[in-house]
Amino acid sequence: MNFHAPHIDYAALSPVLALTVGLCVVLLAGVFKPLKRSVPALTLITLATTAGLLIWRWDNPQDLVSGALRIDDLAISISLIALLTAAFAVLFSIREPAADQAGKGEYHALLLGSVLGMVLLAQAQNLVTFFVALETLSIPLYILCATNMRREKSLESGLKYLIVGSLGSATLLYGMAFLYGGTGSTDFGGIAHGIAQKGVLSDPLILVGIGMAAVGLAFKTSIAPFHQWTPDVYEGAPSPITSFMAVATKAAAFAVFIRFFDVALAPQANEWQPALAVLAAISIVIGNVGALGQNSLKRLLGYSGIAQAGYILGGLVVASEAGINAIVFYLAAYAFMNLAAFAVVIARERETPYGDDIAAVRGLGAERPQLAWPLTISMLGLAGLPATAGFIGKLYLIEALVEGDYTWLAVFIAVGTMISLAYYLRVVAAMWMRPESGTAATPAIAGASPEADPIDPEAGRRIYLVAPALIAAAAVVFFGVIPEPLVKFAEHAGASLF
Amino acid sequence: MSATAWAWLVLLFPLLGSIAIALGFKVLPSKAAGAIGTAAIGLAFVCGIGALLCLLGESPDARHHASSLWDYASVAGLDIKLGIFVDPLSVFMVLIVTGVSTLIHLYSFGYMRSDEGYHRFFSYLNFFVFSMLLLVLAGNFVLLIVGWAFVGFASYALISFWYRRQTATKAGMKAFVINVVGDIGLVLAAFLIFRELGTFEYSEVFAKAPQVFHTNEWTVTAICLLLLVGAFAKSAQLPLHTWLPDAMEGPTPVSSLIHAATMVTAGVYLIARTHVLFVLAPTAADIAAFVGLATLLVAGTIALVMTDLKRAIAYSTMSQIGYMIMGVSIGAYSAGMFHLMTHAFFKALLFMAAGSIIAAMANNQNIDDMKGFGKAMRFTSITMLCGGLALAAFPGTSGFFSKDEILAYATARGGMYEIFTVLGYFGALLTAIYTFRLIFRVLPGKPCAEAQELIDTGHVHHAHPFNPATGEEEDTEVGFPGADHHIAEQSWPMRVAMGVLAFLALFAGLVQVPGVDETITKFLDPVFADSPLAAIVPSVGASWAGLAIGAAISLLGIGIAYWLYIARPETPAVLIQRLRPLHTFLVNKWYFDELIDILVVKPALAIGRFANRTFERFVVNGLVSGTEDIVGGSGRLVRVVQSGFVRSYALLLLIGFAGLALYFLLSSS
Amino acid sequence: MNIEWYIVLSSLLFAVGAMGILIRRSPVVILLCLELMLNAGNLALVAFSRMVGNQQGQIFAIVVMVVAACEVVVGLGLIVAIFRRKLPLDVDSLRELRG
Amino acid sequence: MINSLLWTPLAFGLVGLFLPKRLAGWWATLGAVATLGIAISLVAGFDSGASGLQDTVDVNWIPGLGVDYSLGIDGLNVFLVLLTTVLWTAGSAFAAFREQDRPHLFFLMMLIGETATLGSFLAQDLLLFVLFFDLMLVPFYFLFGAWGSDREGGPSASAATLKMIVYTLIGSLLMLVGAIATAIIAGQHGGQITFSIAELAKHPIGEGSQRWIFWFFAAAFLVKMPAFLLHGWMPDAYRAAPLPALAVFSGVLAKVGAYGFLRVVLPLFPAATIEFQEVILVIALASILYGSVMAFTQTNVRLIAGYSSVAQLGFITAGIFALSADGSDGAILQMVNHGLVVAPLFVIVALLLERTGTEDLREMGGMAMKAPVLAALFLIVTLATLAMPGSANFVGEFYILNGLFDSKIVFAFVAISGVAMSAYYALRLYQRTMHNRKPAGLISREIGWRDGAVLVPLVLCILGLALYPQLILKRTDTSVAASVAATEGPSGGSPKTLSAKRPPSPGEQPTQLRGVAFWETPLTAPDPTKASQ
Amino acid sequence: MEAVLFFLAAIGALGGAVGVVSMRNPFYGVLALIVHLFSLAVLFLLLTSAFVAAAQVVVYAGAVMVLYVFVVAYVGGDTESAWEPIPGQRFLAPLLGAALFIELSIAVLASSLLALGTHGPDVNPGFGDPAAIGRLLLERFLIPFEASSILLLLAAVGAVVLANRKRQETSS
Repeated sequence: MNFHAPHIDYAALSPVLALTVGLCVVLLAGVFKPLKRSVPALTLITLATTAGLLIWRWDNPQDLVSGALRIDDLAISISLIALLTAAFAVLFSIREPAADQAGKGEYHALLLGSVLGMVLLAQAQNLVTFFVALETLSIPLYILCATNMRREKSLESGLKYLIVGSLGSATLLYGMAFLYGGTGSTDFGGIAHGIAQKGVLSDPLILVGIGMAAVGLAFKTSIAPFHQWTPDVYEGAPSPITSFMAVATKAAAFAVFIRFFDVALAPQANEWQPALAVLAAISIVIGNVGALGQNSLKRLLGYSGIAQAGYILGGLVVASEAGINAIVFYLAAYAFMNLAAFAVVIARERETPYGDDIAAVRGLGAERPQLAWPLTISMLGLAGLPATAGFIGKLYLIEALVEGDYTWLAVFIAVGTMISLAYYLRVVAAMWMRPESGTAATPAIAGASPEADPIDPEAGRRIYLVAPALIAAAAVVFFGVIPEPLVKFAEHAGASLF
Repeated sequence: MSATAWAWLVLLFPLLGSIAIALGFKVLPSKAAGAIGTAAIGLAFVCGIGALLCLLGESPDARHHASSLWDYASVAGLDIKLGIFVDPLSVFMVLIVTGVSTLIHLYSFGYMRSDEGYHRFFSYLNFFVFSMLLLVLAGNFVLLIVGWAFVGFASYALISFWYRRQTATKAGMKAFVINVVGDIGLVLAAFLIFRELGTFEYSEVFAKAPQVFHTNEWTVTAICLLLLVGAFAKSAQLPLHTWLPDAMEGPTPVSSLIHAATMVTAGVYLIARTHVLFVLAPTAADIAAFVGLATLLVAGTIALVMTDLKRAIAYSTMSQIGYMIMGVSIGAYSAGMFHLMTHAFFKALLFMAAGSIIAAMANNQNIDDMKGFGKAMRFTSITMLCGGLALAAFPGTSGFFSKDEILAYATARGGMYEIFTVLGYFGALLTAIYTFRLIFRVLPGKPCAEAQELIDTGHVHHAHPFNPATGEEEDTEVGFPGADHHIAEQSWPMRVAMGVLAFLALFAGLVQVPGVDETITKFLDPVFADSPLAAIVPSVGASWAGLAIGAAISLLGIGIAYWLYIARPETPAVLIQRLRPLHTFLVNKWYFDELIDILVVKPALAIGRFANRTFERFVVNGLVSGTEDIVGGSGRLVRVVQSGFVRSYALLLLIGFAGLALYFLLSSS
Repeated sequence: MNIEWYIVLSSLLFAVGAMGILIRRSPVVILLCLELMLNAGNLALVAFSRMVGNQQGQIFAIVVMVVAACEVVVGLGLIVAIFRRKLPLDVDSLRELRG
Repeated sequence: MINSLLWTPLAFGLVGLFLPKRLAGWWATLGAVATLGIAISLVAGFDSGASGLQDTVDVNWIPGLGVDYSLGIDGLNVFLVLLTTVLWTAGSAFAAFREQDRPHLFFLMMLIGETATLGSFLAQDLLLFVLFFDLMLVPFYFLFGAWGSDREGGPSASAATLKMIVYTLIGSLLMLVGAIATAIIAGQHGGQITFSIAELAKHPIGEGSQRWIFWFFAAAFLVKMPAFLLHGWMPDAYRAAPLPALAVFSGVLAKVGAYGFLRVVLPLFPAATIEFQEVILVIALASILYGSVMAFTQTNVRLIAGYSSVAQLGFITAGIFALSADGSDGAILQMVNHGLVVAPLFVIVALLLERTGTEDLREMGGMAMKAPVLAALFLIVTLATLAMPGSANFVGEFYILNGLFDSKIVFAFVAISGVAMSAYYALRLYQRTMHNRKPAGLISREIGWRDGAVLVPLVLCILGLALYPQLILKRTDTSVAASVAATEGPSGGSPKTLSAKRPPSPGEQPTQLRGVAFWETPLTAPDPTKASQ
Repeated sequence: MEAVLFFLAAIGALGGAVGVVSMRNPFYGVLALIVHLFSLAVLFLLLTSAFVAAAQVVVYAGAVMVLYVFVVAYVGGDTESAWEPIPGQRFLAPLLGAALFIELSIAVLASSLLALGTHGPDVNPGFGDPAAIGRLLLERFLIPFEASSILLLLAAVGAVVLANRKRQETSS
C-alpha cells in the first residue's frame, strides 16, 4: 500500500487555515456564556488575520495541494473584497435581532463559513474544489437568510434561496459532469487542454456542459434570466446578510466565473462570448426596469444588483486582461457603494417604523446628514455619475468592451445607466427634496405587524453604523477622484491570468 | 478743424444730450431737460455748418472724407470699422436733420411742457437725432444698418410714448416689426455686397461695383431690391406703409420730426447714397420709381377722405415721399433731395400747426368737429396756411419749385418716364385738393365749441381723458395727449419754431430756381457726378414750362377744394352718396391692413397656436412620455413576472437553461 | 452496455427531477426532487469516470453525496422551522416577497 | 493659475459649510468674485496672436486608462470662462441677497456647479471633458429639485428635475462611449491610448467610425442646448427651477453644448461633420423657427425666455455648422452675448415675480411708471435679446449669418426670418410687462440698490460689448480658424477678394479634408481600412 | 446478463423517480426515492465503482432517508391538493422536462466522442475500490475532502440553528 502524501505549502494555505481555525474558535466561543460578547471581536480578528495573510501572499502566484487551488492576485484581490464586506457585515450585525435568535456564535461561524467558501472559490481551479467551495459559500447563506425566524419573510427567503439555489447547483453539477466526460479531467488546466487537444472543440457535449455551467454561475451572480431569487431573498434576508450577500457572493462567483471561463473554457471563447453578452444585455435591461417602481430599498438594491451584474459580466465577455481589470475594479467600487447604502438602510430600518421602505429615508438630508451624505454618494456612484468610483468603473468597463469589439454592449450599459438614474435619484430626491405628491408615507408592513423588530431610536447615531457608512462613502469619492491605487490593484488581478 | 472732426462732433452732442437727460432724470428740473435737449441739437447744427464750410473750402471733387474711430468687428475677412463718411450729400442731410430738429425741439419745449415723462421725451428725441445722424454719416453699410435700426427703435419708443395706451403700444410694435423687416432687407443686401465685393466700406463698394458687376446682372439687381425693401419699410412705401398712419399715436412733435421731416425720408437718402448700384441695376431703379409713383397716388387718394387730421397729413407725407423716391430712382438726385428738404420744412410746419389745433381741440383729431379756428388761433392758422400753400405747390413757395423739378427731370429723361410726369402732375392735383380740404374745413367758418371757448375765455378747452381711437378711458397716470398740451398762441417757443419754418416753407424754394441759382444742384453735383443720369439736365425753358403747368394745376386743385368745401359745402356728402363703394374703399385705406393681416399676421399666429397647443403637447412631450411609458411598462411586466411563486422562478431558470442549451446545440459542430 | 445508455438515463432522471420541482408544492417533495437531480448528476459522473477510465468522477460523486446530504439537512431544518411558525407547508403559500 | 481658477469655487464652497448660516451666501459670492478675478487676470494675460493652448496643465491622471488631467485656455474658451465667472458672481450675489433655506447646501451646490462648468470649458482631455460635462448636472439636479417650486397641475420640482437629468444624460452617456471609442480606434494604429483632444485631432479616425461617434456627441450637445425636438425637458425644468440657479444654467450650461461642437466635434470628426452639415443645420433652423414661434405664443415669462434661448442656440449652432471661420467667430461671440443677455433676463423675471406674484404675462403690465430704472435696464436687455443692430448680439448674428450666407445661402435666408420673430417676442415680453394698462392690485416697485448692484454691471457688460465686440472677436479668431480649418475648403474663412468671388462651400465637396490650419500638420485623408469600425 | 441488470436497475431508478414526482403523499415519495437510490447503487456497481455504490447505500438509503422519514413523520405527511395556482405551470413543466431531456440526449448522442459508444476501457481490477478512492481522496482531492467536512459541520450548525426549539422560544 504505497501512499504519497501531497506536498502542502502551509504558508500559501495559511489564509484558508486561519479562517477555518477562526471559524471553530468563534463557534466554541459562542457556546461559552462568558465569551459570547467577544464573538464579533473574534470574528473581526479572524477576518483581519486572513486579510493580512492574503496580503502577505500578494504577488507570488502558485498552485496548492496538487493543483486543487491556485493562490494568485486575482484570488487574493477578490478574497480581500469578500473579507472587507464580511467585516462590514459583522459591524452591521451588532444588535441585529437575527444574530440573537440564531445565537451569536453560530451566526458568525456561519458567516465565516461562507467567507471560507468564497476564499476557496476564488482560488479553486478544479471542478471538485469548485463545487464544494460553491456549496460551502451557499449553504451557510441559506441558513443565514432564514435566521430572523420571527419574520415569515426571512424564512420564506431562506427556503426560496435554498430551492432555487440547489436547482442552480444541480444544473452546474450536471454541466461539470459533461465537461469532465468530454475532457476526462476535473482540473481547469486539464479541461482546457482536453478541449483544445482531443478534437472535441465545439462538441455538443462540451458546449451544453458549458451552457449548464454558465447557468449555475449566472445564477450565483444573479444574471437574468436566472435572477428571480435576488430581489426576494435580498428583501427577506436580515439586512446585514443581504449586504454581505449582495457584494461578496457576486465577487467570489465572478472570480470563479473568470477563472473557469477565461482559463478552462478559453478555447471555446467564440461560442460562449455572444451568449454571455446577450445574457449581460438582458440583465442590464431587466435589472434596471425592474428597480423602477420599487419602494423597498433592499429590493431596489437587489434589482440594481442584477443590472450591475450585467455590467460586470460585460468585462468577462471580452475575455481580455482589460476586461478582468475592469471587473475587479468595478467589484471593489461596487462593494464600497453598496456597503455605504446598506449601512444607511440598516440604520433607518432600526430607527424608523418604515422598515426598508423608501419612506424611511424621507427628509434624511435635514434630519441625519451623516447618513444622508453616504447614501447620496452611493446612489450617485451606482448611477455612475462623475467624481465617484462608479464612474471610473463604468469607464473602465466600457473601455474594455470597446477594445473587445463589444461596443453595442457598451451602448447597452450607457442606456441602462440612464434608466437607472430614474430610481437612484428617486432615493436622493426622497432624502433632500419635497416629497413627490401622492406617495403617502405609511408604516411598512414590517413595522406594523407583531413580528416587528424592536425600534432603536438611536440607531442613526451608532458609531458601528455611521462610521462604516462614512468610510465607504469616502472611499467611493476618493477612488472617484484618485482612482490610480485601485486601478493598480485591479491590474495586478488581471495580470495574474494573462 | 477738418470736416470729419466736425462730423464727429455732430454725432457727439445729441448722444451726450440724450445720455445726460436720461441719467439726470431725477435731479434735472424739467425745464433744464428741455433746454439741454434743444441746445445739444442746436450745437450739432452749428457743427454741421462747420462741416459745410470745411467742404466748401475744398475743390468740388475732393469733397469726400472717411474717418474711423476703432475696429468695431473685423476678423475672418470681414472688416467693420466704426467709421463715418462725409461728403456734400451727408452734410446736406445733416443740416436738414439738425436744423429741423432744433426747431422741433424748441416746439416740443413748449408743447410737451406739462406732460409727464418730459425727460423721457427729450432723451428719446435726442437719441433719435443721434441715430438719424449716424444713419446719415455712416461710412459703411454695417454702421448704416445700425443707424437704420436705431432710428427705428427711437420711432418705436416715441410712438408708444404714452405707453399705457393699448393703441399706442400696438402702433409702436407694428412700426418696429415692419422696420425690422426693412433692416433684414438691408442686412441681406450687405451680405450679398460683401460676398461679391468683399467689403462694406462705401468708398470701396462704390469704387469696385462698376468693375465687378455688369449692368442688370442678377446679383446687383438683387442687392438693389433688398436695399429697396429697407428703403420702403422706412419710408412707408407700398406695401410696407401701414405703420405710418398708426404712428400718429405718438405726440405731435414726434409725428412732425420723425414721421414727416427726417426719418421717413431715410429711404430717399439711401437710394441717393447707393445710386452707383442703382445705375448698374436699372430694372431695380425703375421698380423703385414705379412703387414711388403708386404710393404717391394711393396715399393721395386716401388723404382725400381721411377725417383724422394727423392721419390725413401722414398720408400726404407718404405721397410726397413717393415723389422723392421716384425722383432719386429715375436719376433726379438733387431734385429729389431738394424736395426732401422743402418737404421737411412745410410738413413739419403743418404737423406743428395741427398739433396746436389738436391741443386746442382737447385731443380730438377729427376734422368733422373742427371749425373756425381761423379766428380762434390766428398765428396757428396763418402758419398752417403757409404750410398748406407750400404743400399744394402754390406758385413761388418752396414746394412749387422742388416738386416741379422732379417732374421736369422725368420729362427730360423722356421715353416711358413721361408717365411719371403725367401721373406726377395728377398727384399734384390731388395734393392741392386734399391739402386745402383740410385747411378749408378747419380754419374758416363759424367756430366750433372749443374754438368759441378759446375766443371767449382764452382758455384751452379742458380734455376728457379718453382715447379718440378706441374711446376707452385714458390712464392719466402717465399723462395723456390733450388739455395738458399747449397751443402756439400761448407759448413762445412754439411760435418761434413755427415762424421760422413758415418762412422757410414759403421762401426756401428760392435757393434753387431754374436758370437763376441752382445752389443745391451745384453743391450736390460732386456726389452724383459719377452717374450717367446726372448728365441729363432739363433745359431752363422746359423747367419753366413745367413750372407753369404745375402752377396751373395747383391753382386748379385749390379751386376745386374751395368749390367743394366753401362754395358748395353740401356737395361732398352728395359725392360720397354717389361714389359709396369708392369712398368706403378709400376710407379703408385700400384694405392694405386687412391684406397684411390675412397674409402674414394670421398665419403666423395660427402656426404659433398649433405649435403651442398641438405640436408641443403631442410630439415633443409625446417623445418623452412615450419612452417613459415603454420603460415603465416593461418595469411593470418584470414585476408581474416576479410573482413570488418559487416554482415559477424555477420555471424561468430552466427555460433560460433550455434556451441557452439550445443556442449551444445549434452553434455546435 | 454502452456508456451512452447511462448518460441518457441520467439525463432522463435529471429531467424528471426538474419537472418534479416545477409541479410539486410540498417543500419535502421538492427536496426529494433535488435529490433526484443530484443523483442524476452522480450517475453521469460515475458513468463518465468509467468511460474515461479515471476515478476523479467517482470522487466527485462522493463529494456530491456529502453536499446533497448537507442540503437535505438544511432544507429539512428550514421545513421544521416553518412548521414551528405554524406556516403552511406549501411553497405557493409563501409569497409575501414578490413584485 | 488655471488650477486655482478651476478649484477656487469648490474650495470656497467646502469652507462655507463651516460658516454660520447668514454668512454662507456672502462667502459664496466672495468665492465667485475671487474666481472672477482670476479669470479676468487670465483674459488680461491672454495672447490673442498666439494660436493653440495657453498656460496649460497636463498631469497623468489615470495612466492605466490613458486619461490625463489636462487643462488649457485658448480662443475658444477664454471668454466662455470669463462669462461663466461673471454670471456666477451675479447669480450667487443675487441669491445671497435673498433668504434661502439650507443656505449652506444651496451655495455649495452653486459653487460645485461653477467648478464643473469651468472644468468642462477648460478640459483639454476628451474624457475629462465628458466627466465635467456630466458632473455639471449633479449640482443643478439638487438646486432645481430641492429649491425649485412645485407647480399645481404640473409635475413636482423633483419630478421635473429628474426628467431633465435623465434626458440630458442620455446624450452624455452615449458621448462617454463615443469618447472612449474615439480614443481606442485612434489608438489602434497610434499604439498608446490617449484622450488628448489635440493629439486625437491630428489623426482623425476612419470615416465609418466618425459617422456613429459623431451622432453620439451630437446627441449630448443638442439635448443640452436644447435643440428642437430634444427640448422636451426644458419647459418643466425651467418652470420649476429657482431663478438664480436658472440664470446661470441657461446662461452658461446651454453654451457648453455649442462649445463642445467647436472643441470636439469639428476637429475630431471632420468628415462626419461635413457629411452631416445639412442635417445639423436643418435642426438648427428648426430650433430657431420653433423657438421663436413658441416664444411669441407663450404667456409664461420663464418659458418665453426659455424658448428664446432655444432659438438663440439654434443661431449659434447654425453659425458653427456654417463651417467657416466667420460663422464660428460669430457663434462664440453670440454664446457670450446670449449668456450676458439671458442671465439678466432671468434676474429681471425674478424681480417681476417678486412684484407681481405671477408668471403669467397676461396678468402683468404698466410697471414702467413706478420703476423707470428697472424699465430702462429691462429695455436694454430686451433690445440686446432681439439682436438690435448696434448690440454685440447683432454683430454675433451678423457674423453667423454671413458665414452661413457664404456656405449655405438658402439656410441663411430661412434663419434670418428668426430675427424678425425675435424682435416681436422680445418686445412683446417688454411691452406686456412694462407697458400697457396696469392690472388692478398690481404694485410696481422700483428696483432696489441690491438687485441694481447685480443687474447694472451685467447691463454695463452688454453695453461695453456693444461698443467694442472686437474685444472678443480678436482673441477668438485664431483658434476658431484652427478648429474650423479641418472641415474647410481651401479658401474658406480667408478674406474674400475680387478674384475669388464666392468661396467654394465645404458642403459641396465633402472629400475636401485637406484644409491646413495655420499651425497644424496637414490632416491625413481618412483611411478606408479604418472605416470598418 | 449485464444488459438485463442494467434494464432492471434503470426501470427501478426511473420508476422511483416517477414515484417521487407523482406520489401525492410525501411519505410514499420518500419510499419511492429509496427504491430509486438502491437501483442507482446497482448501476454504480455495473460501472465498476464499488465504493460509490456502497456509500450510496449507506449514506443515502441509510442516513439521509431516515432523516426524511423522521421529518415527514414530524410535520405530518398530509397530501397536497391537485389545485394549481400558477397559470401555465402545469402545462409548461412537462414540456420543459421533455425539452431538457431531448436537449441533453442530443448533446450526448450527437457528440463526436467515440468513447461514448464504447463500454469504456478495460480497467485494472482495483478500479473504484475503497483503497483507490481513499488514496485519491487523500492525495489529489485533499482540499475538497477537508472542505466537505467543514461543510458538514456548517450544515449541522445550521440544522441546530433552524430547528432548535429552545433557542427560538428564548429569543421570542
